[in-house]
Amino acid sequence: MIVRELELDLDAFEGPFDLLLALVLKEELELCDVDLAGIVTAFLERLAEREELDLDACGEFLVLIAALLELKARALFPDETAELAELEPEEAAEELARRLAEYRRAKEAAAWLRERLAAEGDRYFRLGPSPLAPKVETPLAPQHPGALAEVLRVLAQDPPDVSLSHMALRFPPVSQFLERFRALLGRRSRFDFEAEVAELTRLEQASAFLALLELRRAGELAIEQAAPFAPIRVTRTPQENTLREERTAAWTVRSA
Amino acid sequence: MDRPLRLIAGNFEGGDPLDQLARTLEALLVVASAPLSVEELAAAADHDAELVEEALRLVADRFAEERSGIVLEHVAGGWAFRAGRAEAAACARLFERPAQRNLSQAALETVAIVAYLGPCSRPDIARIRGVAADSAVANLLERGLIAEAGRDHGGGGAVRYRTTPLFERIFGLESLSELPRLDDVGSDAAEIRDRLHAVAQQRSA
Amino acid sequence: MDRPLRLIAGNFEGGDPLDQLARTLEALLVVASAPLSVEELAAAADHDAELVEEALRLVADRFAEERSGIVLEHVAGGWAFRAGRAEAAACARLFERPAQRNLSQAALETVAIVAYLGPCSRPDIARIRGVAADSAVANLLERGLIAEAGRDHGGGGAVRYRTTPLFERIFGLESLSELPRLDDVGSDAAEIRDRLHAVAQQRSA
Repeated sequence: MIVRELELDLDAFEGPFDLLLALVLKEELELCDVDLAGIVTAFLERLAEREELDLDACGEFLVLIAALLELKARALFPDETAELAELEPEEAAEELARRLAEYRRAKEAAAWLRERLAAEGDRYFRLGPSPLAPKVETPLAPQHPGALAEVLRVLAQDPPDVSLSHMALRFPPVSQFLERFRALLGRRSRFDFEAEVAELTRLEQASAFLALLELRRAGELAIEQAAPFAPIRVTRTPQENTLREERTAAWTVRSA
Repeated sequence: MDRPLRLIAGNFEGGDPLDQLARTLEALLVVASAPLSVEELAAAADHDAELVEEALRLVADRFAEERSGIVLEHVAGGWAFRAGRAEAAACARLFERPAQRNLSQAALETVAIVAYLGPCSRPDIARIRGVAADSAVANLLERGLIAEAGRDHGGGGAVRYRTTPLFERIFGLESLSELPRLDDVGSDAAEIRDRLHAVAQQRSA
Repeated sequence: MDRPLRLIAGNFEGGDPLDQLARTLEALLVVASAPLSVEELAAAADHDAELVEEALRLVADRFAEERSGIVLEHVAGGWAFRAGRAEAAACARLFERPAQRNLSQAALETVAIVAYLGPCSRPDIARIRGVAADSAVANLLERGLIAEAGRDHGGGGAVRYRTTPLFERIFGLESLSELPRLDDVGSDAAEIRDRLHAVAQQRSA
């Protein structure tokens, strides 16, 4: 049995195990989105299909899955791994056990809900108003304008220091900025990066910068910066122009 | 009270097919959110239209004025249940109940952002609130508290929304300039916007 | 077929007040778009809650499984009509896509966490599940199974979510308190803890 060829069918990934490893290492697949337990299950199922215990395969699998688990743990709890490291082993074990138990409880609750949904699936009811019910306007009661000021005040408060929201963090797609910069360079031969991204959030700026690097690697533009922290000048590279025109021409011929 | 009901149930036992079909039609009519035509009923019940019409007469007889609070009615689009006429007053009280007349937190935040910052798009609102704005915007549009006001970036971008005269009336404002001041957040719309963006960024960082 | 029905109707004639109230409740329940609590029914029917409960028993008896295509059930903190279970196949043919009935594992875990913990935010959910909760939360919001419920940390933090009455209705729960207790996993937690202790001891040895 070859561990690397283990076929996986997960929510985030479908294909052989070695491809998943390659994608994770190239950071093309977010490990956070990968269900590692699903990989273990797939491996155990495969193992069970065989008559004898394949110790080599088990060993290789353990090494690989352990590495993935560690990577995932670090990605999910960047600050907390540090916290855990500072804890005494006993405390760290306690904390980890608490978290695992919490997740297990969530899974059990989900399993109960799944059974319930299946058992109650034959209960049909109407969603929405009754066809011949009187049509009613429910006008809002008079509201107090102070409520408007109050909610904005709350929204403008500094968020609490302890934030775990990094786990829910998603980068805006780089592709969006690829398109945007290509379009921009179609109109202008050069632009200032800062000026282009000034309105964006820090995260969007990071994505925009990745897009810039990607386009540079593809030779579509050149980047200049006179000194550290000086404005980044982006210039269209001449051949990009012609290449693009050729591509457009070829497309026109084919579709004509 | 039990006896006559058992009597009926007894009659149904053994499964008179027409009565069985009538029960299926009752079920379909109680889950439908629009009147159902005989054809639709026949397709769902998996029976002939003729038989369905016959069973409908049975249902109509069971659910007739005076006999039941639920009445089967034939309208333009087909068949549907309605409340008995005698129950009009109770139904009116049900629909007039003053519940649900307040704005949800999501709607209140959204309309406050639009009111204080001036025309904003859904992406603007989502960025400040940190969650998708679609349902809150849809809700406010439906209630007529906000309305479309052109598009971002001189016409090519996302649709923007502004508050409506109805909004001003409900909040007891002569105009938007009467909104309570938010000097602790910012002295004008631009400053308030900057502050909200800065906090939203911290929240998501 | 007509006779037993007349029998009932005959019994009701002369206007037994309880039966009159039962008819009013039937009417209210057939036009309502969500389960109605006893209090709501009492207010609309303009009767005592006690009498309403008594009349509800009458309605429940009339609209019971097997007896009628329409069934009265106690769900999501109120009373509502639904189709009889025996008519599920016909109802499925009427609705092309029973949207709420297919939930992914991620969505089920997420809604389970929200149901058990009470209002919680995306970071809370991500912390427990170990993966980002954004798409599961968006999916549940769209299906109407969860809704916004204020923000963390007294208002300024991440948006929190709670389950909706529709969630209870779809899962056939009278209320969230019907969710089973999950303390039986205690032994698992102890076992995990023991294993981790063993590893920790080896490490420090």
